[in-house]
Amino acid sequence: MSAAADKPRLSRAHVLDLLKQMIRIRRFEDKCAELYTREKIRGFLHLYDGEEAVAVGVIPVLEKRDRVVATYREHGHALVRGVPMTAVLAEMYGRLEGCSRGRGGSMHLFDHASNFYGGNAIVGGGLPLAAGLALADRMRGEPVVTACFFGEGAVAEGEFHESLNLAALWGLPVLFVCENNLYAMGTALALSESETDIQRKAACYRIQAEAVDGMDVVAVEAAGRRAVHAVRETGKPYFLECRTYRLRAHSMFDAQLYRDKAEVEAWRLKEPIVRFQGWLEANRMIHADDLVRIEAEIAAEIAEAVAFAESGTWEPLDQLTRFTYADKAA
Amino acid sequence: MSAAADKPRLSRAHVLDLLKQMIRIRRFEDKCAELYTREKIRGFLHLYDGEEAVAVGVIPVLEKRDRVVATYREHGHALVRGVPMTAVLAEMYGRLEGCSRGRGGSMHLFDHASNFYGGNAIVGGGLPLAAGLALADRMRGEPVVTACFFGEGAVAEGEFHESLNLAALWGLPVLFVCENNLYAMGTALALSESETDIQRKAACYRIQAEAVDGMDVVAVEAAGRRAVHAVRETGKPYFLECRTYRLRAHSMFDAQLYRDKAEVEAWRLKEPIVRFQGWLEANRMIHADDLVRIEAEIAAEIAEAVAFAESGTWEPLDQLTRFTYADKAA
Amino acid sequence: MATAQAKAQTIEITYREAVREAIRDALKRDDRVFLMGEDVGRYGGCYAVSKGLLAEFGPERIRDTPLSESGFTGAGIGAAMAGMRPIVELMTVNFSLLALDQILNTAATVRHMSGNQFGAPVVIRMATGAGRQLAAQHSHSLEGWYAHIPGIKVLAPATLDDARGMLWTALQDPDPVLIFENVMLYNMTGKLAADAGPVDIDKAVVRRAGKDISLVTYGGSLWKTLQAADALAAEGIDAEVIDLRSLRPLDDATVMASVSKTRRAVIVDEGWRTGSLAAEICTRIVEQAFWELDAPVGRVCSEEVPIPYPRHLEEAAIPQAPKIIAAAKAALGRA
Amino acid sequence: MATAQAKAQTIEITYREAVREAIRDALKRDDRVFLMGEDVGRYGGCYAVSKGLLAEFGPERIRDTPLSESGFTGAGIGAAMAGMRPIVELMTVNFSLLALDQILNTAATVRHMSGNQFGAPVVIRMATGAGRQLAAQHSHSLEGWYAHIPGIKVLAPATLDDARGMLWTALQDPDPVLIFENVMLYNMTGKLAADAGPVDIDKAVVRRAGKDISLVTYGGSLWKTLQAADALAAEGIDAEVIDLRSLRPLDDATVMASVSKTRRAVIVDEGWRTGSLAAEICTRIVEQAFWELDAPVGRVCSEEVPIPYPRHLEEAAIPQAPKIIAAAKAALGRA
Ligand SMILES: Cc1ncc(C[n+]2csc(CCOP(=O)(O)OP(=O)(O)O)c2C)c(N)n1
Ligand SMILES: Cc1ncc(C[n+]2csc(CCOP(=O)(O)OP(=O)(O)O)c2C)c(N)n1
Ligand SMILES: [Mg+2]
Ligand SMILES: [Mg+2]
Repeated sequence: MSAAADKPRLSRAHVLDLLKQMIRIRRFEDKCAELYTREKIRGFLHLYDGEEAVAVGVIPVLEKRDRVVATYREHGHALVRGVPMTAVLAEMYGRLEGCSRGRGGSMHLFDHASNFYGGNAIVGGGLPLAAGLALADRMRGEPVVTACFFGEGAVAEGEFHESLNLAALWGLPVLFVCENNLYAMGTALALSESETDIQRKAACYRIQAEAVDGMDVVAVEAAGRRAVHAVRETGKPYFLECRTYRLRAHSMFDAQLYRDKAEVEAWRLKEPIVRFQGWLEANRMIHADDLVRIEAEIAAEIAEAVAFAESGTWEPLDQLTRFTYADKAA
Repeated sequence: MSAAADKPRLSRAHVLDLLKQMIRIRRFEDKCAELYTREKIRGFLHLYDGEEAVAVGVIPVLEKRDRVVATYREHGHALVRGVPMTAVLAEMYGRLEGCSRGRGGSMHLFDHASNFYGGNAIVGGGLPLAAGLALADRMRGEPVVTACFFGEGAVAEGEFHESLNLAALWGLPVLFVCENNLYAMGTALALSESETDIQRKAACYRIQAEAVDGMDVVAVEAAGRRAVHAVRETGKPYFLECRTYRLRAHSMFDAQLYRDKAEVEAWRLKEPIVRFQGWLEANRMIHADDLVRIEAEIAAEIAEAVAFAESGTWEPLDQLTRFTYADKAA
Repeated sequence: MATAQAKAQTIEITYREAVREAIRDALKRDDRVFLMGEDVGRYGGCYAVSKGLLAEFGPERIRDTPLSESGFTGAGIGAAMAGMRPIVELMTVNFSLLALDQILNTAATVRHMSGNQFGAPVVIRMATGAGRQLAAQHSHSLEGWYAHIPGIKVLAPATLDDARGMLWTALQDPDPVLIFENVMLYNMTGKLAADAGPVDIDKAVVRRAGKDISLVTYGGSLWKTLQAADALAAEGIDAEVIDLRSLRPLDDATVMASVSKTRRAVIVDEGWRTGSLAAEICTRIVEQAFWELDAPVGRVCSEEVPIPYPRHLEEAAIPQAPKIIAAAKAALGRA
Repeated sequence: MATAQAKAQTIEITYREAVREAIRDALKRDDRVFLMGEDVGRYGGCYAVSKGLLAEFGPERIRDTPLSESGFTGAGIGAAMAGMRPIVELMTVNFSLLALDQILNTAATVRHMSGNQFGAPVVIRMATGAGRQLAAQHSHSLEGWYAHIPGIKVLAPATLDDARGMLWTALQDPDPVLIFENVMLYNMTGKLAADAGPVDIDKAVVRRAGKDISLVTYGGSLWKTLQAADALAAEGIDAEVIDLRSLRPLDDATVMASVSKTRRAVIVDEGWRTGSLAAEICTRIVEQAFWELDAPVGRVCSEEVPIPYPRHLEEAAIPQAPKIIAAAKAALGRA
C-alpha cells in the first residue's frame, strides 16, 4: 500500500488496531442504520461508510491534550477519539446518559473528557471555532494541535476562506482535514468548485498542504503523522486533503439520484476495510482468528452499547430549558 | 510610462480626457472635503485621493450597456461613469435632486440611467451582487460586462471567496477590480492577508488575473481594455488588481495613527495626476493653456454642482417611509 | 383565480407537490424565472420539493449552487435587480443566517437607498420549524424574526392553496419576498382545485369562525390550533382561528375585527417567546383594540431553549394543542 | 463595587473613555482577556474606544483582525471555549449580520447541545444606532432583535457607570454576552466615581422616579426619554423613567412594579416598530399587569424604513423627545 519509509511503525498489534477501529466504526454504523429504521434513532443520521480510514488514520496520531472539531458525520471520529460507544449510542437515542446528555443527538456528539468539540451541523461552522481553539493555545504557548474535519462541500463557504486566512495569518496550530468524498449531498465537486484540486486551495493562504488517498489507512496515517508533526513543530496550520468516497446515502433521506450505482460499485472495490484487510492477508500480517476475535469484540461492544442505550433514562420534562445558560452558582 | 504597444490609442484628445477626468475627481473631492468641514455634507465621506487612475482607467473602457458596482469610496466611479456632478453633489447634500433622491448620501450613489449599482457600504457586499447581475446577463445571452470595484480589505471577507467561486464556476462576465491601496481603514495588507500578492487569489478559482500599477492611468487603461475585452469575448470573469494608494485619511474621522507621514509623502510623489501630467509635458502632448482650460471647465462644473446642490429641496417629511417598498400601482 | 365551479374538480396532492407545481407553473409562465439553491437539481431538493424539475427545465433554470449562502443569495438579488425573477431556495432557515447580510443590507435596503431606482424582485424560499428531532442548529423558527425587517415581505403558507398560490403572486411583487415553508407540512395531503392558481398575499384569513375567543396563528401551528379549536368546541368554547398568511405586512384589520367580536385572544407562534411575532400581534391588539379586550392576550410560543433532540423535549419545547387549549381557557377564565 | 464615600471623588470622563477604562481594567486584571476586532489596534478603534491600548498591551492582546466578521467572531467563541476571555469588537451592529451564524448557531447553542459540557464565555461588543447620518446600511438598531435569541445575554449600557462597569461582570459570565454601545453616546461627558468598578448586569434601574406614567427604555434613548420626562414635568406630568440595561434577560419585576404604581406605560426603543423589543415589553405588561393598566401601553420606535441619509428624515425616523411626550400624553388621555 504505502511507501517503505512508513512501514517501520506497522507492527502487527498496530495494524490490527487500525483494522479493528475501521471495522468497529462500520459495524457500529450498520447497527445505527438498523436502529434508525426501527425508529430508535431519529433526526438526521449521516453514515461514514467508506470514509473510515480518514478518522482512523488521523485521530490516533493526536495526543490526549489535542482537540478535535468534527461535523454531523462524526460517529467515527468520536469513537476513534475515545468517546465510549455506550455514550455515543445513548446520545443517538436521546438518553440522559448520552455523551451530550441526549440533547444533541447524532449531529452533536460532544465530549469534554477527550476534547471533542462536536458535532457541528452547520457546514463550515466548525472552522472558525477550530481557529479560535488554536488561538487560545497559541496565546498560552501550549503545543496543542486542533484537528478540524470538514467535507469538501464546506470549501465553498465563506467561513472556510476566513478561517484559513486567519489561521495562516496568525500562525494557528490547526490541522485542517478535508474529507473529500466528492459529493456535498447531491452536489458533485465539479458543480461546487471551480478549482477541484482541493489541496491547492491551501496554497492561496500560504498553508502547507498534502493530498492523500483517503481509502488507504496506512497512507492516511503516514500523512496524518507528518501533518500533526508539522503543526506541532511549526505552530502553523497544515491542510490535509483525504480523497475518499461515501458509499451510502448522504443521510437516511437520500434517494441518490445524483450518481450512478456503477460509480458507487466501482468505489466499493477500493473501500478501506476490505482493501486493508486484503493487504494484511497478502502480507500474512493477519490470521483468520484475528478477524474472528475482532468481530467478536466489536459485536460485544455494540451489544453492550445497545443495552446501555436501551436502558437509559429520559431527561425529566421539568429540565427542558436547563443549559440554555449555565446553572446559577449556588 | 507604459509599453509602446499601448500608445497608438493615446491621441491628444484622449490623453487630455484622461487627465481631465482625474483632475475632475480630485477637484470635486477637494470641494467635498471643504463642504464637509462646513457641514454641508454629513455622515461618512471617503475620498479617492491618489486612486483616481483606477476609475479613470477602467470605467471609460466599458460600454453603456455594461454595469458598474462600487463601494462607499465611489464618487470617482460615479463621475467617470457619467452620473452628473450636480446629482452626485446634491445627493451628498441629501437633496431630493440627488442621484439617489438624497436618501443614500455619499456612500450610496446610484444611477439607473448609467447602470450604476451603487455605492455599497458593506465591505464585500457588492461582490455577490455583481455576480448576480452578470448571471442575469449570462442567462439572457447578453454580452454585457459587470465591473465590480472593491478594496483589498474585502478580499478577507467570505463573500469575496463565494463570489469568485460562483463567477468562475458558472462563467459569469464579471470584471473584478481590486483597488489595492494597501490599507483597510488602519489595517495594513500584511495584517489582513496571509498571501499579500492579491492577484494570486484569482488563480485559486481559476480566474485569469493581472496586477497593474494603479498610479499609472495609461497602464490601467491598457489593462482595463484587455480585461474588459477578455470578459466580453470569453463570458468569463477576470481579475484586475490595481496597486494604488490612498493619500488622504480613510474617512474624515481618521487620525492616521497606523502609518507614517513619510510613507504617505513617498507615495505622493507617485500620485497619478502629477505623474501623468509630467509625462504628458515631457512628451509635449499638453500645453499650459490646456491645463488652464481643463481647470476652468472643472471649476465651472463644480460651481454649478454646488449651486445645484445648494438650491436643491428637501424630501417632504410625509414621504419618510416611501420607497421602503415600491409604490402601489395606481 | 379559481372560480367556485372549477373548485368542484379537485386533485389529491401533498404540500410538497403543491409547492413544486407552483414552481413549475412559474417556470413555464415566465422565462425570467429560475430556481437556484443547494441541491435543488440533481438531488431533487433537500425536502424533495424540486424533484423532477431539473429533467424538465435543465440546469440553467434549476441551478444547483455550491454551499455559499451569502454568495448565491446575493447573486439571486443581483439577478433580480437586472431583470430576472429568481427563486432562491435557502434549504432551511437555519442556514439563512449566513445570507442575512445580503437579505437585510442589500435586498431590503436597495430600493430605498437608491431613491426608488432599483428594486430586488427576488423570492427567497426556505423550510422552517422544528418537529423532526433535528436539534439545536436545525430547528429554528425565525420567520417572525424576519418580519422585523422593513423592505421585505414575509409569507407563511399553511394550506395547500397557499403553498400552490403564493409563489406566483410573490414573483409579481416588485420587492423581495421571503416564503417560509414549515417542514412538518411537506407531507400533508389534501384536496386542491385542479386549476388552483395564484392567491393574494396580503390578507389574513379566518380558517374557523367562532365567537368566544380569537386564536391567531400561521404556518405549521395552524393545524395544531385548529385541533385545539375542535377540542375547545367539545367543551363548549367556540374559537375563531385566524391564519395570518402574511407575517409582514400584517393584516391588522382581520385580527382586530375578530378580537372586537370575541374580546379575547391567544397568539400561537413557533418562534421563541421573547421577541416573538406573537408579542407584536399582542401589542397591536393592545394598541388598536385595548378597550374591547375582556382579558389579557395570551401567547403560546416556543420555550426559551435551543431545540433539544429527544422527542419528548422537542415536543415540550414547541407549541402543541394542549398548551393552546390551556391558554384559551385561561383567557376565558376557565383555567 | 463603589462605596458611597468613594463616590465623592469623581472624574470627568466620556462614555468612550469609560468603555476604554473598562477594557483596560479587564486586560490588567485577567490574563485570559484580550480584545480582537477590525481596527481595534493600529487605528485605535473605529470610534476611538481602544485608542492607546495597543501601545499598552501589545498586538497579541489588542488584536487587529482582517475583515472577516464570521471568521473572527467564531474564533473568539472558540478561544472562549478553550478557556480564554475574549472581547470581540464587531465595529457596528450592521456588520454583525455577517457573524450571526456563529453567534446564533454556535455561541448560543453550544452549552445546550453539548449537554452543559462546553460554554462560550465570550463578550461581543458593538456600536449600534442611528443619528450620524450614515444611511441605510450603517444605522441599524438591532439590539432588541438580538434579544430574541436564547443562550446569549444582551446588554445596553446607557450611562457612564454602566459603560465602565458592565464589561467586567459580562466577562465573569459563563455564557456569551453581547454589549451594544449606542454611537451617539461615545462623546457624552459626565462624572464618574474615581474608583468606579463592576456593576450588576441583571437589574433594570429607575433613573427618574415618578407616579403618573412609566417610560421604559434603554441605551441611547434613555437620554431622550429623560428629556421628555423633564418636559412632561413642566406640564405637571410626573413620569417614571426605567432604564432596562439588560435586554436579555429582561428584569420584569422592576417594570411591573413601576407600571403597577403608575398604571400607564410607554416603551421607547430605537428598533423598527414591528417586532421591536417594545412589543415584547408591552406584551409582558399585558401578561403580568393587565388588570392594573388604565390605558393601552404606547410605544415609540423607529419608523419602518431603512434609515435615510438626510438629517431631517433621519431625525423623523427614530424616536425623539417630542414623540415620547406625545405618546405619554396620549396614554394619559391628554393628547
Ligand atoms: C450552512 C449549511 N448549509 C447547508 C446545509 C445542509 N447540508 C448538510 S450536509 C450538506 C453537504 C455537505 O457536504 P460536505 O461538506 O462535502 O460533507 P459530507 O456530507 O460530504 O461529509 C449540506 C448541503 C448545512 N448543514 N449547513
Ligand atoms: C462588512 C464590513 N465590515 C466593516 C466595515 C467598516 N469599514 C468600512 S471601510 C473599511 C475598510 C475597507 O478597506 P478596503 O476594502 O481596503 O477599501 P478602502 O477603504 O481601502 O478603499 C472598513 C473596515 C464595513 N463597512 N463593512
Ligand atoms: Mg462531501
Ligand atoms: Mg484598501
